[in-house]
Amino acid sequence: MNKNRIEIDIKIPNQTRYLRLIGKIGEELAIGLNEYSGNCNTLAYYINLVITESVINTITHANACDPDKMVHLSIGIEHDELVIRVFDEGEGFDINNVPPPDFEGLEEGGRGVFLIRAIMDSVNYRKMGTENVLEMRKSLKNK
Amino acid sequence: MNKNRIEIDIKIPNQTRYLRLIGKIGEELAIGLNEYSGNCNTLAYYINLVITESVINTITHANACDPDKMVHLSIGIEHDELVIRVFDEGEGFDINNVPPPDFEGLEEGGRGVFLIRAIMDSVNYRKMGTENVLEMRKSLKNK
Amino acid sequence: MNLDIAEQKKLVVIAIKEERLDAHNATDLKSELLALFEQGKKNILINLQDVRFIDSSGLGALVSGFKNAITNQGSLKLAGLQPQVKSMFELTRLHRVFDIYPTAADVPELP
Amino acid sequence: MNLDIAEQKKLVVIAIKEERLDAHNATDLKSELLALFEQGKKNILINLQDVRFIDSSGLGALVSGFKNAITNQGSLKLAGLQPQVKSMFELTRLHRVFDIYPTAADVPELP
Ligand SMILES: Nc1ncnc2c1ncn2[C@@H]1O[C@H](COP(=O)(O)OP(=O)(O)O)[C@@H](O)[C@H]1O
Ligand SMILES: Nc1ncnc2c1ncn2[C@@H]1O[C@H](COP(=O)(O)OP(=O)(O)O)[C@@H](O)[C@H]1O
Repeated sequence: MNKNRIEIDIKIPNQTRYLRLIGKIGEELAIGLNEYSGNCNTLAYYINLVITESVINTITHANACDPDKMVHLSIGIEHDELVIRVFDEGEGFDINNVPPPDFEGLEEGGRGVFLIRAIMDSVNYRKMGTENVLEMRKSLKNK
Repeated sequence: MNKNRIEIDIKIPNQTRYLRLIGKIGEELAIGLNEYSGNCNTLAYYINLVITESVINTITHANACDPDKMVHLSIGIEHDELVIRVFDEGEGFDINNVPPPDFEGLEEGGRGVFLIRAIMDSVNYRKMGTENVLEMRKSLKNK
Repeated sequence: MNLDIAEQKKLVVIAIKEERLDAHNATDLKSELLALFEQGKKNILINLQDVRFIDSSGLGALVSGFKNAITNQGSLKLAGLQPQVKSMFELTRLHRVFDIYPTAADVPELP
Repeated sequence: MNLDIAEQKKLVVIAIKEERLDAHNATDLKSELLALFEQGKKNILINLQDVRFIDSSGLGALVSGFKNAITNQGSLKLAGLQPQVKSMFELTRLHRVFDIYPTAADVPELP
């Protein structure tokens, strides 16, 4: 059962200087996935990106850039899926109401959630007790 | 207070193929340590080594190479110290009774604990409830 | 952030000497670009050959620079995109916005 | 594990094509070396130039090979150690046991 289970639970200060570290951890996890049916290096880049995008949203939106807060996330393998969860204690938001980017306009922001959805197989954001959790899953099979 | 606190808690199957991943996580943590007074790349190598040596001991000695068991470890920054803890539920051992390697002989094994002690500032192994914990600390200052 | 800035006739060439162009350093790049426009330098080439990773904030800083260049009747071109970096432009359709050259040497001289 | 094995006159040169020589692949190396000794090949050079990381099990596999070489009136030499790999030999005093050459080309021909 346990055979491929991996759990990495991370707490870092609410600061952008740690984005590299958490992105790299996701990348290294993906690089070692013998069981992945696709290109591990491409997956590694994408996982790095998804972690970076979701955590910068927590840093800026949920935690209002307060450097004394902490960010909590987990990266793991569960039943042939790579699962990333990012927790926050902010006001929350409705992820299904985030509009797609305006591809004709030239907005500076608004591409984070779009990229996360483009890369992952399932993405949801919900309240769980006193916190919110953004849960992102990617199947390692038949893709 | 939180300013530099980092906690990375990891669970992996009791298999040597995951040594690279956990070693790399320690390495990446060390590479980003702006506050370290020494050479971050050397520290990164050493942390990779200490994690590899301590976890292989858990895999082989405490978990008797059973691939269905799990290994639990944590890597973090606490008050200007890099702290690595490796937990096991094996029979335990007295780390203070591990003899130094025989530098004149040609033993194949018996260098792991010696290397861990040579690299880290403090090393102890103790019972904590139902598990044992090997706790290894390295100061990031004035070294 | 680490940048190499060189002037080649009418073109300012900025080589980004960072592995990542992300939310941690994108604001720095934005300010550097703004400072150049304020000095009247308006034709910019950004060489991304050392950048292995870009996120949406990095893309945002380039879009910001592009808009400022246009407003100043100038230009902002890109060169040296690694394949995975390039794929971020494609995913976000920004490859249709920027002039993208394989290497800095491929960029034609300004008239 | 990935190894390039080439025979140069009386010497068998093994290039280890792995980033890590650790508890995960050290047993493989030990068996490869044993197989060579069993075939009567007893003078071995191990090129570590691609190895960025070695742990005590990796060192142990080399010690095992060294002892087997001696028992068979042969030799086991090392070349291409990266600085951090070299420091592992120094910490464990094994640099006094092995003949260590900067590169494979520096190893003198066998008589
Ligand atoms: N963790 C979060 N908490 C609150 N709001 C969020 C969170 N993550 C995203 N959002 C909201 O979703 C919007 C879209 O996010 P995104 O696509 O990443 O673009 P950007 O962050 O550049 O605005 C954000 O502007 C913000 O309003
Ligand atoms: N987690 C552990 N549980 C039980 N015994 C251990 C553990 N870690 C180390 N030991 C004991 O300490 C000894 C020395 O360990 P080490 O120096 O790493 O050398 P080696 O593992 O090669 O024998 C081991 O042989 C083992 O008996």
